[in-house]
Formats: sequence, C-alpha cells, structure tokens
Amino acid sequence: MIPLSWYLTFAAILFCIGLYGVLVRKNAIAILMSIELMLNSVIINLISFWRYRAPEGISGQAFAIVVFAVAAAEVSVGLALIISIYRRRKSVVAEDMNLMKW
Amino acid sequence: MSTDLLVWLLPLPPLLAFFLIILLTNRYKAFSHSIAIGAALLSWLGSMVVFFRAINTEHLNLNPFSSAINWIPTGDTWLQVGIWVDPLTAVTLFFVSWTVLMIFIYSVGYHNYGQPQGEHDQKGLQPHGASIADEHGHKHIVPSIEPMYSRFFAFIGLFAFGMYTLVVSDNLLTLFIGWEIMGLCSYLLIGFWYQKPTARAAMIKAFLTTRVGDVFMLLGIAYLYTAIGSLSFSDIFKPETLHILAQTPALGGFLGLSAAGLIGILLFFGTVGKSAQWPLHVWLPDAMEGPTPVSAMIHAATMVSAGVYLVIRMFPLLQAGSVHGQLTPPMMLMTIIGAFTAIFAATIAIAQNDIKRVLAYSTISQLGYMIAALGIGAYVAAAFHLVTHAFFKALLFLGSGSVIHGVEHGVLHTGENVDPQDMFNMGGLRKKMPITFWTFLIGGLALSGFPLITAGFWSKDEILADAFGHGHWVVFIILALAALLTAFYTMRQITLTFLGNPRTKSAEHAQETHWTMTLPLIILGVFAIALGWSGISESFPLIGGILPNFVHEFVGSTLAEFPEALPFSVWPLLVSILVSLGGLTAGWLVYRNQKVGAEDPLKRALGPVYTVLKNKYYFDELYNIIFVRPAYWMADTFTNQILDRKIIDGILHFIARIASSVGGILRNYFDKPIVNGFGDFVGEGVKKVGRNLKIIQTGRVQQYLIMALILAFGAMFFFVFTSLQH
Amino acid sequence: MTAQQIIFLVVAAVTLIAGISVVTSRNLIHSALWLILTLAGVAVFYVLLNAGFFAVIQVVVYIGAIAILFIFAVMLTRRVMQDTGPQSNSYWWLGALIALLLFAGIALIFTNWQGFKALPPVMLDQSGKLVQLGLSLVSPDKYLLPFELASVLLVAGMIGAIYVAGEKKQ
Amino acid sequence: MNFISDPVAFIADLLAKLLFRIGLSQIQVTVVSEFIGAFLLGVFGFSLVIFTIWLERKLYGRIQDRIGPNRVGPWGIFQTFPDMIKIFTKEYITPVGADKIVYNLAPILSVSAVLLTWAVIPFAPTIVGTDLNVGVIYLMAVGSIGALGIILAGWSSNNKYSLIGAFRAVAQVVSYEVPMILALLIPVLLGQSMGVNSLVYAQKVWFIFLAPVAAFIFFTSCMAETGRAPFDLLEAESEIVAGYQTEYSGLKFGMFYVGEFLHAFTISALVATLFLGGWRGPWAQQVPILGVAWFFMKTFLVYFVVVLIRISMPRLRIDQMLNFNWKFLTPLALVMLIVTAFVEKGFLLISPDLGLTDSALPWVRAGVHLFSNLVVVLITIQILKSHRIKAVRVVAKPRPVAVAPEPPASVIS
Repeated sequence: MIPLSWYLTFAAILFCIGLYGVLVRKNAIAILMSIELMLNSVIINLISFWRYRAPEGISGQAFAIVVFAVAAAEVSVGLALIISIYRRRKSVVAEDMNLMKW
Repeated sequence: MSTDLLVWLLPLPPLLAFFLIILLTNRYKAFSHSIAIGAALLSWLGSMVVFFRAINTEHLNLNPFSSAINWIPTGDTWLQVGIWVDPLTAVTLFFVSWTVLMIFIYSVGYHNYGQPQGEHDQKGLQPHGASIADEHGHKHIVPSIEPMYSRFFAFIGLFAFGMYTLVVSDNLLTLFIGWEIMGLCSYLLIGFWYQKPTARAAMIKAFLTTRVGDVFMLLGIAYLYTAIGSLSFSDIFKPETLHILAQTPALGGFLGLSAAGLIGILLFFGTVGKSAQWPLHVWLPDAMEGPTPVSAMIHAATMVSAGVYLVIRMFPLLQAGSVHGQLTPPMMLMTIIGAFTAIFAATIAIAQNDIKRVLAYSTISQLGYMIAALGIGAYVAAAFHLVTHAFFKALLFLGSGSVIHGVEHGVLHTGENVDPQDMFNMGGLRKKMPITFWTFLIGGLALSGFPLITAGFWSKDEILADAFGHGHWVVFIILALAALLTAFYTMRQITLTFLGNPRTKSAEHAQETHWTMTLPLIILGVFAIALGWSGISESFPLIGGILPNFVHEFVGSTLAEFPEALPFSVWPLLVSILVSLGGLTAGWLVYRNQKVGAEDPLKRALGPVYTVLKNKYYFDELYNIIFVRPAYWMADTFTNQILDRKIIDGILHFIARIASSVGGILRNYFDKPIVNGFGDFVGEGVKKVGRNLKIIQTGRVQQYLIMALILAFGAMFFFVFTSLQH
Repeated sequence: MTAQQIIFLVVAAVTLIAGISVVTSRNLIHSALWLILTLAGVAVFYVLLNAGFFAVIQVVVYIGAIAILFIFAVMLTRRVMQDTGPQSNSYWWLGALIALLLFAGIALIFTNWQGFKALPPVMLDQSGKLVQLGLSLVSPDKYLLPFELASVLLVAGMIGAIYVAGEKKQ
Repeated sequence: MNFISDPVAFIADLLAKLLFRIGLSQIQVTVVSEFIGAFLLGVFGFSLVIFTIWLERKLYGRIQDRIGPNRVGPWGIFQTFPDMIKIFTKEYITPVGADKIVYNLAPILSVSAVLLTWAVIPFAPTIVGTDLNVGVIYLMAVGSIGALGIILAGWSSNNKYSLIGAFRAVAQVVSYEVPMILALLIPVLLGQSMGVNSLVYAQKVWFIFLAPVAAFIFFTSCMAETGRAPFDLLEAESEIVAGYQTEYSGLKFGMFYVGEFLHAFTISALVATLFLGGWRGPWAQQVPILGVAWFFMKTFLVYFVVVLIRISMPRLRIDQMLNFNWKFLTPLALVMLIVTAFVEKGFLLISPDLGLTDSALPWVRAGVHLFSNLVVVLITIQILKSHRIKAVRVVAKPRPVAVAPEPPASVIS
C-alpha cells in the first residue's frame, strides 16, 4: 500500500519544479506552463488528502473540480493576454513586459 | 380727580409739549407755540387747583398730599419715588406756575411772531429784520421772526418740566433729576443763538460752573443715602433720624463737623453753584447772552430760586443739632456767604451799563439776601422773600426785554449802529413805552423795597427785622447797606432808561411792544404789589391786624416746631424805610440830566474803584488764570504732549522696536536654520530614500515573485523554527 | 513492493523527468509536449488514488483543451523566440535555490506532521462515489455556490479572452 | 461456464490455468492475461481496417456505377494487402527542419487514440475491454488525444500546407467536440449512467427512438471528428495537398491512413452502441455470441451510411463548417439536453399515477421523448425558414438599374 507521504513528496517536488520554472523561464508561455504544473501538484495533494483523510466524504473531490475550472479559466485568460501583448509588442519575453502601459 | 393723581400729572404737559414740538411740529411755528402755551396753561391750572386745595386742608404738613411708587429695586427694599405737597411746595408751585405761564406768553411776542422771515437770517443768530415795501413803495426794515422759533418753545417746555418735577418730588433723587434737567435747559437756552461765539462760551461756562456745585450736591446726597438708607423727605425729617445725623460725627471727623453738618454744607455748595452765590456766581451775568425770556425764567424766577428752594426744603437738616437758636456750622457758612454775596453783587451792579447785567447782579444779591436770611434762621422771611422776589424780578427782566425790543425797533427803523441793550443809548422812553415804564417802575420800587405798598418792602423788612431781632448786628448792617445800593442802582436804571430825554435817535423811535409782551408785565405788576399784603406781621402798628399774616401761618407750619412771631421793633422798620427812600432819591439826583455821550457820573466819583466794579472785581480773569488756563495746560501740554506722546507712545515704540528685533533674531537664528532646515532635510531625505528604493521596481514580474518568496520563506522558517522549539 | 508501488514509482519518475524537461527544454513545443506527458502521469496518479473520474477529467480538460491551447499559443508566437538563446533568465540559480528552499521547508513541515505516514484506509463501495459527487455539486446545501461561481468564472474567462485576444474591429 | 455462454471468460480461464502451470505468481498471471487481451483487441482493430478499406472501395465503385477492385482475389477482397505491402516498402522521407521527435510521435498518437476507444466498446454482454463507469467521458478524452496527434503532425513537418491543414484540423476537431459531448450527455441522461455497457443494458427501447435529434447531432459531429466526407478539410487534396499528412510517407502515412479508416469504423460502432442498442437483439442475453453478431450488423449499417455520405456530399468551406457547428449544432444540442432533462423529470413525476404496467412503461416513455424531439425539430425548421426569408429579403433588395451616361452636348449637335 502506498503511504500518503509518497504522494505528498511527489506533489512537493512537482510544485518546486513548477516554481523554478515560473521564476526562471524567459518565455511567458513557459511561465504559464510551469503554473499549470504547480496547479496539478495542488490537485494531486487535494485528491490524495481526500483519499487518505476523508474518503467517505466528497468535499475533496468537489474542491478539486473547482480548482480544475479555475485552472482552465486562468490559462485561457493568461494566453489571451500574452497573445494580445505579443500582437502589440511583438515579444513574449517576460522581461520585456516591464511597463504598465505602452 | 384726586389731588395725588393731579400732582403726578403736573410735570407731564410741558414734557409732552417738548416731544411734540421736537418730533412733529418743528416746522409749524404757530402750531408749536400754541402747544407750548397750552401745556403751560394746563400745568398752571393744575397747580392753582392743588394750591387752593392745599390752603383749604388743615395741618397740611402733617398729612401732605403724597404718594410713592417703587422705582429701583435695591436688594430686598425698593428705592421709592413719588410726589410730596406741603405748604412750602404749594407756595413754590404757586409762583412757579404763574411765572412760567407769563414767560411762555411773553416769548411769543419777544420772538416777533407774525413778522416776515428775514432774508439773510441764519439759524443760530439773532434775527436782523426784514425789508418790506409798504403800500406806497418805499422800503422799511421791520423786525423779522426768529428762525428757530419752535425750538425755543420746546426747550422752555423741557425746562418747565424740570422745574415742576423738582418742586413736586418727595425725595432728593428726583429733585436732583429736575435740577439736572434745568441745568441742561439753561445750557441749551443760553446758547440758543449758537452762532454767536460769546453765547457759546457763556453756555459752556454756565454749565461747567453749575456742574461744580452739582458734584458737591451729589456727594451730599450719596453721603445722606449711605447714612440713612433713604432719600425721601418723610424719612429724613423724622426727628430721630435728624438726631442721629446730628450726633454721628462726619466720616473721618472732617473739621469736627457732624454728619448733618457735612451733608448740609455739601448740599449748600449745590445751591451756591445753582443760585450763583459768591464763588460760583461768574456764570449768571454771562448767561444774559440768551434771549430775555430765558434770562427772566432761568435767572430770575425758577432756576436760581430752585437752589434757594433746596436749602429751604433741607432747613431742618441744616438746623439739626443747633441748641436753642445757636447757628450750626452750615448755617454759619450760609450767613457769611449770603451776606457777602449780597453786598458784593450790589457793588458790581451799580457800575454796569447793560440793562440785563444790572438785573443779573441784582438777582445774585437778592439770592444772597435769602441765603443770609436762612443762615440766621429766618425761615419764613426767606421763603416769603423768595416768592416776592420771583415775581418782581421776572417783571423787571421782562420789562427790560420789552425795552430792548422797543429800542431794537428804533435801531432797525433808523439803521443807526447802536447797542440796544446799553442804558446810556436810551432815555426818555417814558413817553414812547408808557405800559412798560409803569410796570418797570412798580418792579423797580418792589426790588428796592418802597415802603408799605410794594411786596419787596414787606419781605425784605421781615428779613431785616429777623436779623435785628435775633441780634445778628453785622448781618443787619451788611444787608441794610446792600438794600441801600439796591435802591440806588434800581433808580439809576429807571432814570437812565425812562426819565430824561432820549439820548439817541433810535431811542426816539422806540415803540411800545406788542400786547403779548405787555400783558404779562401788567399781571406780574399786580402780583409785585398785592403779594406783600399777605405777609404783614400782626404786631405791625396801624395796619398790622387787618389782613392775617397768611404767609407766617401757612409756610411756617411746614417746620416741625412752629416759629414764633417776633415782637415788633421800630428800629429795623425805620432803617429799611430810610435806606430805600435814600437810595432812590440819590439815584434820581445823580442821573436825572444825563447828556448824550456823557460819562457815568459815578466814574468821576469812584475813580479807580469804578473800573474795578465795572470789571466785576476781575473774577472772570482770576478764574481764567486759576482754572481755565491750568485746565488747558493740563489738557494740551501735560496729557497730550508729555503723557500721551512722550510716555505712552514712547513705551509703545520701545515695545515695537524690541518686538521687531526679537522677531529678527528668531527669524535668523531659529526659523531659517532649524525649522526650514528640518523641512528641507525631510524633503531631501525622502528624495534620497526614493532614489534608492527605485531600483527595486524593475518591472520584471519574476523578480518581484522572487523577492516575495524570499520574504515568505523567511517568515515560514522563522515560525517553523519557533514552533519547533517548544 | 506491491504492483501498485512499482507502478507509482515508475510513473512518478517519468512524470518528474517530464516536469524537469518542461522547465528546462529549449524548444517550446517540446516543453509543451513534456507538459502533456506530465499531465498524463498525473492522470495515472488519480487512477492510483481510486479517483477514476478525475483521471478522465484531467485528460479531457488538461490534455484535450489546455495543452492544445498552449501549443496554439506557441504556434502563434513562434516567430519571435526562434528557440534562440538560453530559455531561462540570468538569475536561474536564485530560482533553483528558492525551489530547493521551498522543498526543504515543506519537507520539514511534513516530517513534523504526524499524519505523514498514514496508510490509505480501506475503500468501501466505489460505485456511489460519482453520483454522490454529482449531487453534491448541484445541491444547494453542499457545493452549489462554488460550482456556480466556477461556471461564472469560466464564462468571464472566456469572454475576457475573446475580448482581449480578439481582433479589434475598427 | 461453458463455451457458448461466455467464450471469452472460458478462454481466459484456460489461459490462466496454463500460466499457473508454468509457475507464474498470481499477479504476473493477471498482468500477462490483461496484456494478451489488450493485444488481441488491437490486432482485431487493425484487421477490421483491412476489411473496411476493401468494403469502402467496393461501395465507392458501386455508387459511382463502376465495379471497384475485383482483380486481387475473388471480388478483390485481397486488394488491401498489396496496398499495405506497397506502403511498407515506401522510403521514410523526413523533411529538412522538421522537428524529428514530434514528427515521428504524431502518427503514433493519432492511431493509438482510435485504438484506445475500442477498449470501452462492448461487443457482447460479457465481451468488453474494461467496463469503466466513466466510459463516455473516456471516449471524449481519447478523442481529444487524436486532435493532438493531428496538430503535432501538421506543426512538425515544417510545411506551410501541413501547418494550415493542422490549424484547420484543430479548429474543426476541437470545436466539434463541444456538440459531441452535449449529444453524448443525452443518452447518459436517459440511461442514468456513464458506463457504456450499462447504457446498452438501459436501451430496452433503442435511444434512437427516444432521442433521434441527439443521434443526428452525435453522428454529424463524429463525422467531423474523423475529418471525413463533407468535413474532410483536414486533407483536402484539391486545396492543401494532403493537409497535415503531406510530408509523411511510407509506414507513417500508412499509420495515418489506417487511423483514419479505423476512426470512421469506430464512430459507427459508437453510434451503434449508444443509439442502436449495441449488442441488444433477440436472445442476446442468453447467448453472448449473438450479441456480437447484432453489434456488427448495426455497426456495418451505420458504416454504410457514413460511406454513403462521404461519397455524395461536397466539401464544406471552413467558415460554413464552423458556423454550422457553433450556430446550429451546439445551440440545438443544448436545447435538446434541457428539453430531455425536463421531459425526463416530468415523466418520472407523472409515471407512478399513470398506472402503467412495467412492460409498457419504457414504450410510453419513448413515445413522450419522441414527441418532444419532434416538437423541437419543427420549431427549429420554423426558425430556419424565417431566418432564410430574412436573409433572402436582404438579398432581394433591388439592385440599382445601370443608366447610360448622358453624352456631352457637343456630340449631340
């Protein structure tokens, strides 16, 4: 049987990788991908906590579903922003987007 | 109507007249003089009713007409104000109402009512006459109407109100109020023709000198109030209060006087001011600048007599503490001042040329008579003389007014440039102005005390008899001399103005004055004679018993203990007859053929003394030196130059200098370096901090994230470690 | 080592390697593909956690929609990057340090947490789970509100995306 | 358990006993048997492709009034094998600048996506890959992976035509997924479960009768999903050479080709199971084998319709295709979902007091649903007609009559 610790460590690692990606990647889309990684690790945590702490209830799952929805919305808006910035600035590099208003 | 209510209403009509004229009918001359005369008539009628009721009530002084109302709340008690009619008040009311009415009527004529308006007559100057063309075209100059006609009537209305309140009031406070109103009116009326500089100076002089007297009087009233807690006569004249006042020494043992003495003296000073006695007499002759009805009313009948009325009213207080007829200090002072003023004024009167100034000085001497009489205790005689003097002095003044008026008429007619008031420009007016002549003659004889027929003789004789009877030899001699001089200057005046032949053309053209002026003269003339007979003492030989000595019984009864009638002695009678006839004949002899432009025979007779008398013993100059110049000096040099400019301004400038220097120091050493410095320091500091912090804001999202995470981890590790510890 | 553990370890290794390559690969498309692989790995994990529905949802939502969106975005903005130069900015070591720091912190917390070593409780009937979840999402007293809010968020996201990215018709 | 009733289980047991004898542990045995099962299913899928290719080419011929392949083997049934061999022998050409990994990965993804759907489809009551309780959504997930394959193919072959083809494919596949899911939800609603097998069990009355509109929407969106027939913009030969497949050759192209055909057959299998009752038929319960026969009959029926449409329908323009989807299919699917849900709820409330016998209940329910569907259809027709009239009226505006310009004065005189 797989103890809870495995899942949590796996999620933590995945989260740290995601964090590294966000902090380090130059490309805005890469940053978004890393954010996706972090969100996935969150969901894994949620489901594992549900499975190990309160399998009879369904609040963990409901929580996960809402996080799914939020992730989807976040990605769509994020990409839309990046594309509009790209259209305006012809660049997707995070460092170029250092002005509040062009 | 109950007498109390009637007495309350006596003073009101003149006051209403005053307000009506001032506020409403100032422009309509006819309307305003009719209101004024109507008011005087009403008051006169009320006074007559009150007088006759007073005569018919027995023991009036025990139950006088009196009622009082609460006026000023003084803690739990009230200061009461009311009316008080006892025999003295009744008699005073009698002569006041008569003289006031007569003067009101006389004023109508005096101010040329009905004459045309003068072309270049100005307000505040005597009317110069108007030129009119009669039916066949040649020009005449006719006396013109007084431009400020209704204003005059308003002021004498106010004056009448003041006199009436003084007479009927039952306490010293309302008496004092009436006293002050009269002072004000005298000021306004003396300066009626305010454009004349002399009138202006006279009105201020009159007001200030009476003011000096009033101050002492007020002190007296205040001291009295503090002493007995009330001012009404009923409280003052209670025997026990008088006894207390007599016993208690004056505050601080002032000259060893008793309280009553000190109060008496202070009140007497009020009278000295008001009735123009010796030290404060200077204002009365100058008051002649006012129109003649004013001089008559204020300076003959009412105002000056008010002063004597006060002293008569307060006689019991003054007499308090005298043991079996011995003179108390205030009475002593009164006799001295009274007698001296009498002889002093009489000497000046003989050297005056102006018809009104002679009468002014004669008033002063007659008042001196009354004060002297009161001083020696002749209460009834003084009261009697007060009444008679009011009548014949008013008569003389109005007579002189009509004489001046007539001569003025002549001056306008002839266009001669001559002073209408100087007796040496007159003469021979007997034929031109018969009524004025006869009434003036009656007044003159009454003044000089022509034996048996004139009222003056009986009242003056009474005083001399009292003086003789009570053994005051010095007073008797002085008063007799004064009577001699009085008779002399009266006859001088009559002969210069009426007898002989006219010394100037304008005197020739003088005309008899209008009936409104001569009627009052006649009425006053009647009184000047008839009044005397009411006061003949019973013990007089021959005609003693015919008429009851009404004055003695009636007026005498006002005193607590009834003064006993003196036994008749022939000496004072002989002296008074001798004195009056001698004076008259001497006056006539000296001035009977006075030529035009000739000098005054007295000048040669008296020489240097004459000039001294002419200049009124130089008292005006003396006061000028003693009081006026120091006052100016005080005002200008001392307070203005020294005190104000040098000291106060100096201090202020000094303070200003200090302030500015301190300000400068603060500015340079505190404000600039420290406050501004701190301000700049803060500004620069913020800028510097801002510059340093700026570099943090790189705009790179990831750098922000890193910083945030570092801080977050710091916090996390901190908490984790702390939680790990325990 | 039971079968499940073996599978867990294999899939974990694969997913982590994919995760690392997502973050470090130079070509953006490759990192997108690695992302898809990680998402698939995560889906397998859900199956291991007896949450089958989530595995499928993961595949449909993430791989089916979001990954494709990423690829689309990459395609649209391909011209700039041209896969030139280093993909990560200059202070990558700081990022790595922070990531390790975070992992250390989380590990620290886990070791102190007593429930860390918990073993999975036995799962009873699985069938009703899905129906229960569905009902809970729509029953007002349970999770209707978050469900509706999520839907509102999605609609808002959609409209926002369209507005922001759409061509402005002048 | 005898062979006739449950052949698959029987064989499985035989195999298990064999392995035990070899000495494998229980776990290993299950793993191996699971693996063999999966392998068999995959092989079966590919073999079907061979047959369907032949069938399709024969049908094309007959429809186009020609015989079709009849040279190789009787009626040309072995025609597919020479094709296969031809493709296998073709040379692998990888374009310069292509993204190698992604280029090779794409065909694998597209084929595997199609094969994965077979894991869920039940051939017979007992013969099914795995009976997932979330089977329907699994189908959706697998569909999206297929789309992924196409995109990667188009992108990695470094060719403008393939890129455009890829974009068109993504636009088409992703947008048609929406109406497909909504249509799928209706049978789930009616069958009260997401497991495909349980849906078949629930189909006492075929769902086509209960929700014909849903069937139509599902069928069209699946057609679009495969990129066949009217919607075959993905590899429109006339416009963009072969779309995303242009740079592929040899076996990789074969993989795509096979993937596409198998996908067509798969969707017809799906339609059959979800709407035509899958293995349901007389005596299917008792004899599972019969179920398989019924299943294949229905599948080939639907497949025939697919091929028919593929040949007869012209290609749609991309905007027409998208408009059709977003402006017609999706709204219709949403409306249908709502209507079915309301009707179902209403029926559940009313049914107890209607006093129906158990056997008649499903039929009455079917009638009610059929009626609601018909109503919706009528309404949509009305809307379309009014819409068309409006459109026409717009078009019908009279065009300004051309007037010859006035000749200049000089000319007239």
